[in-house]
Amino acid sequence: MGHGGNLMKIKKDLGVLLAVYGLLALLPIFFHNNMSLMNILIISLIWAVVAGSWDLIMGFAGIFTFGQIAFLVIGGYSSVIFCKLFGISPWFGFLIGGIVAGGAGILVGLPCLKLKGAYVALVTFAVHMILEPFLKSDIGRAIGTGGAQGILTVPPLKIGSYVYNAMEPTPWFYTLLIISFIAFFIIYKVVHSMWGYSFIALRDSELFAQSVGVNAFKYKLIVFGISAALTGMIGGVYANYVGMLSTRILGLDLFLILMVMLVLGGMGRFPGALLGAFITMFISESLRYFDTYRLIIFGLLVMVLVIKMPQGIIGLIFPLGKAGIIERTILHFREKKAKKAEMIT
Amino acid sequence: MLKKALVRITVIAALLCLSGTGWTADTIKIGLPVAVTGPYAGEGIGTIRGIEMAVNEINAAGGLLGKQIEMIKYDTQDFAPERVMAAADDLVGKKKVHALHCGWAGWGQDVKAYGKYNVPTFVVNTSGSCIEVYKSNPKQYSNWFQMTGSERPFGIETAYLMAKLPHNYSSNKVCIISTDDSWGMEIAGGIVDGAKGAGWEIAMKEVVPYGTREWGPILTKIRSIKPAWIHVEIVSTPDLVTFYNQFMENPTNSLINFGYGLTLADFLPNMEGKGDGLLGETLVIPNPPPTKEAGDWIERFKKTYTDSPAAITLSVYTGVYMWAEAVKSVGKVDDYDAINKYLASNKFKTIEDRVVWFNEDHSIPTEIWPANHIQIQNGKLETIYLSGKDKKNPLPYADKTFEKPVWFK
Amino acid sequence: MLIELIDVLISGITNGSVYALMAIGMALVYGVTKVFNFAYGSFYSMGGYLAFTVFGLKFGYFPVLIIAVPLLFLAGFATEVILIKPLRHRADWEMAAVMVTLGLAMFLDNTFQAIYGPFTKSLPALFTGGMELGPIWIGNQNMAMFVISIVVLTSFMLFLSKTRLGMAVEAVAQDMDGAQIVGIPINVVFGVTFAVSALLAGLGGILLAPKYFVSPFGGWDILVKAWVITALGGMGSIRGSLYAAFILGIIEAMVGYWIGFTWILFAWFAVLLTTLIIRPQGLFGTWG
Amino acid sequence: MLKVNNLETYYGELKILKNVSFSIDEGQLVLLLGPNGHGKSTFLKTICGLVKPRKGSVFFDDLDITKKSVLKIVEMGLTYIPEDRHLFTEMSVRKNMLLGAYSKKARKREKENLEYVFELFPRLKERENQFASTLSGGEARMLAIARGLMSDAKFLAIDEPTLGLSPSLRMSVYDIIRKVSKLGKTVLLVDQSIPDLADMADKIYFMEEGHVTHVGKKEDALKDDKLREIFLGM
Repeated sequence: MGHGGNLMKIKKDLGVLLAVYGLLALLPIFFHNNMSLMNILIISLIWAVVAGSWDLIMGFAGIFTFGQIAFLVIGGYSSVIFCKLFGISPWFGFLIGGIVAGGAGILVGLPCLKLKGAYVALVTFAVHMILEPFLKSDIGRAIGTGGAQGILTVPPLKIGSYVYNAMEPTPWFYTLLIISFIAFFIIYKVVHSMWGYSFIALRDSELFAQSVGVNAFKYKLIVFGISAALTGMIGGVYANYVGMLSTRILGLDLFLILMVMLVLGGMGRFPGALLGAFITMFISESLRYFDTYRLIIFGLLVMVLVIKMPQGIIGLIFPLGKAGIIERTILHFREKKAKKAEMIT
Repeated sequence: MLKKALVRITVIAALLCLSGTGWTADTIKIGLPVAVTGPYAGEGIGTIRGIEMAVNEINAAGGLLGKQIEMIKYDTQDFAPERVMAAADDLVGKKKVHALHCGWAGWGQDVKAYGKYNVPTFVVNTSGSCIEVYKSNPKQYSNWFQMTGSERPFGIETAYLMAKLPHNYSSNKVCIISTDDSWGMEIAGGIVDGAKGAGWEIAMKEVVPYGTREWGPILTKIRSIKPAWIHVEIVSTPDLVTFYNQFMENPTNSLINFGYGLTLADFLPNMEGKGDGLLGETLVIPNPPPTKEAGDWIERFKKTYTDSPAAITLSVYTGVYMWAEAVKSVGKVDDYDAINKYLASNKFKTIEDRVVWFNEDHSIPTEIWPANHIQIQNGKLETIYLSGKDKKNPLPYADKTFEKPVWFK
Repeated sequence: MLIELIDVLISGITNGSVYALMAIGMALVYGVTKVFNFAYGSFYSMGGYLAFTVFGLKFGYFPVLIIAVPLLFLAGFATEVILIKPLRHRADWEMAAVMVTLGLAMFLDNTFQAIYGPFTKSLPALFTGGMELGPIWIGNQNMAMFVISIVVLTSFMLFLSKTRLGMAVEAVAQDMDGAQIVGIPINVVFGVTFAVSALLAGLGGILLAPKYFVSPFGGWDILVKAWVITALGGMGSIRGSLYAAFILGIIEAMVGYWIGFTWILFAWFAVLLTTLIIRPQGLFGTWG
Repeated sequence: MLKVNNLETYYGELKILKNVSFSIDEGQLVLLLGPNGHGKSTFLKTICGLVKPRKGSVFFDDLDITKKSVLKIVEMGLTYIPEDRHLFTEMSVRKNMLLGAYSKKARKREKENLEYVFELFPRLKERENQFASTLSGGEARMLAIARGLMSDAKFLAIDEPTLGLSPSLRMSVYDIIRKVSKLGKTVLLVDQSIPDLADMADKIYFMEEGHVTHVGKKEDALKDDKLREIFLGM
């Protein structure tokens, strides 16, 4: 175990990520004519980024936030509004969406620093809840949210002279593949950096983390910022792909399904969120003909999975054994501390 | 270890990809992207029943072009844009349905999603937003058919009707309460527009979120204003019934109009016989039915489903017949452009013996589909007025007349 | 002006009594078991539907209580034993508990919809009529709600502070290890707490069904409101939730009257956030 | 009375107790000494059931209690008094003590015990109706012991009861333990250095890095140079 183990793990995580993306990249060769499947794949890629950045803050950093969809909406709206106001390319819009949402994430993170557990969930959920009346209000209308109606037209995405359109899903798919890969690569880098270890240390024991010199304040804000920024960026992409935005996305449905993605994929298990997103979408679509019973089955599934499969789908592929990631991280820090001590003496 | 994992990933992926393949039977397929779970499931049931009734009748009479019609449902849940897109891709792209009958389908995202294809698509939206999206690219969305016009004229006509009622108003003050979605806001806007011409004074205009159950502060205001007319436009039964119950604790001499809410499927059952004198507007068949055919239709519906038809039920039912007529005339179920063209350029007869047609914005304007002004009398919905040729001049209908509400002192 | 102010205050107090009833079960279950129960609203709906079903048999309200009380108690107890207990040994059990109760909420709400359909159901009023005090009118239903919520909450607080079992429940809430050491059967306390919480939520549903109606997803509104109330009061503090319920009820009435109904939730969260910034543990909460 | 064989306890992957064997007879006072963080508290938590061992067994009154719940173990008469107290801070001193007598057996003798314990701790009698959170450090420690005594246990496992107390307070705490021991209760006392009541001890165990490194009387310990250095500072 120890450093060698960690290195192995890093290689393995990157390997899984590359393998999944490699497989995904092949799919359009077989299915490019299947609009329905391509659409599900594209949406899965979008939700995967949201779930992945949510997992970064909730699964890895252990901060119990419910504000992820709020950041998605903030990113989406600011991306579209900026594009419409200044006539900039949607590509920049995505960046702006990420920056605005990241800023919002840090702002929301500030009051959360002093709070614990379910309180953080509540404060972040509060952002989610008050976003809707705000976007629908006269203030919202004034900044261009379109009020209750929402934004009905979004400037189209172009690359060179090619204009992305709904009839051709393959370019969308590859674009999203690249964007989501970048997002997941960032998440991967963060998880396996000193930041990432600090997050995990903070999650498992704040006292312990502080004893090895992790600044809780700083890292919590950073994780809020990164997670919100990635989500906000993909919010812009989402708005562009579906071609419109309204506050209805703040409803309960998306919130629930994202949670299911996290549980299914495996919380705090990179890249569980990515797998979780695809599997959840496929289960959801294949259960669709059960009408009302679909969500009953879904609910049951969630309960069984949480209890019987605590590591999610990724735990099936890579069982963690008895040593959880928690212990590994503690060991990692123990070793570091020991080395430091050795160097001093 | 990595190899093993790769194998496992592939197996899982392969299993997932083995989801359903298409249908091959020789039937005509229609897609029903309708919400059957979540907050819109109530309207969804009314929609499915209307389509089902029409399809069963056509099938029993030998089918369409000699083929049976098969319905394929898709649960659109909350009408999130990506979900509506998925519905379109699944039903049209994958299942290759020959038409879509949707009922209430959204606020504009539906135009884009279904307009991507060219199979005829019928919606009952009453949505200005959809018309706006349609107008942005009429060629692309030529398969889009909206069974009603925009919301605003309802509000305008309501303001004129209320002024016309044979009732001694104590003042000309009106209080408007609506939800913060585009339906509520547009109707409220229409009333404000109509109020100017009809001589009303807007004494209060409140916007409330869905799920409001405690009306104390608003009722306090109403009691100090003592308006002649209170209009509440909320498409949600519990919100309306709680308003009524709390209003009745200490009522003022005001008429109350619940707009579309009066015909929600669960509204009357939850009023439990109360509410005589409440007014409303909708598109259901007037009572008594104007034709024998319409009367029979209602009887058939009640027999099959033991419920009264909702406003949306007749619209979707009519939509199926309009589409069937177009298919018959074209002679082919998959010549979509010809069918769409036929639908856009012809007039159709309804069971109410009315002639309807799609405007240049592919909607049937409210002028053609006249609004039906109803009042609860003896626990039942009775039509008292029907809109005439002119929005400003609704005409008395049949022998029922306006009655003074029970709460008047 | 004065009369209107009194009117607004009366509706604020009416709101408050309803909210107090909604929130008490959540304060209890969070305080004692530290589980944030996402299915709380579903138990509320369950109460409403049970009442609707039993009442439909035309025996009046009394059989409703006889049938609903044990059923709700059992449902809550089973939830703890089947869903929460297996998670307790995990490092991330608090989050796992949220997920599992979320699954339960999805399951229950959609089961209600499958059984009863999406339409709203109603029950006849328990109390009708009212009192006229000059220009002010107070409904009997509102008065009853106020009295019931005060009686339920104070008797509950008495139970916690005066009886041995109540003390044990509070001991578990304050120090789980300490409670184990002195020989309090914490598994029983957890189970009973969950059961009582489900019972209280369900009774709230039964009591409020005639006023607010029953619908498959009606519980989510209750969940969010109960959550804000308990957080403001201090998670786990019953007394805190009582005060918070009335504070928020009155804020709701005032904001509704002077600013607008769409800003009520906004105002609630603003008050909550300000409070939490000054007192991160809520009005009456303590860390632990 | 208590017999522990080859106990191994883990926290996650970390092995805390390594092959620990231990025994104590009825009525004895036994000390368990060792530096901070070397597994003494874990040992106490394991015997009282708060932590489950991965290997080994614990017998109490000749009954295997290795897999028994804390509740069962308390009912059998083994009470653990933790170093970090675990008091019910938002309750009065009196209620804390009453809760100490929660088990069925203790409930029968609640009144007698309450009188007797208040006699032992007159300070707590004075503060009877105050919240536990308002007590000073020394008083809180006394309350933890008092609450433990209320359980009417025949075996008390006390974890560092004098940590952070002033010398005079420390003396009085040891006095009380002495009294309790003289009453015939079996006491297992954990401490970092050799306490003043070491003379009374029937046996002293030393624990380092999860191992028991030495067993014997005080005199034996004093003979060992290393132990003398570590625990007595001599």
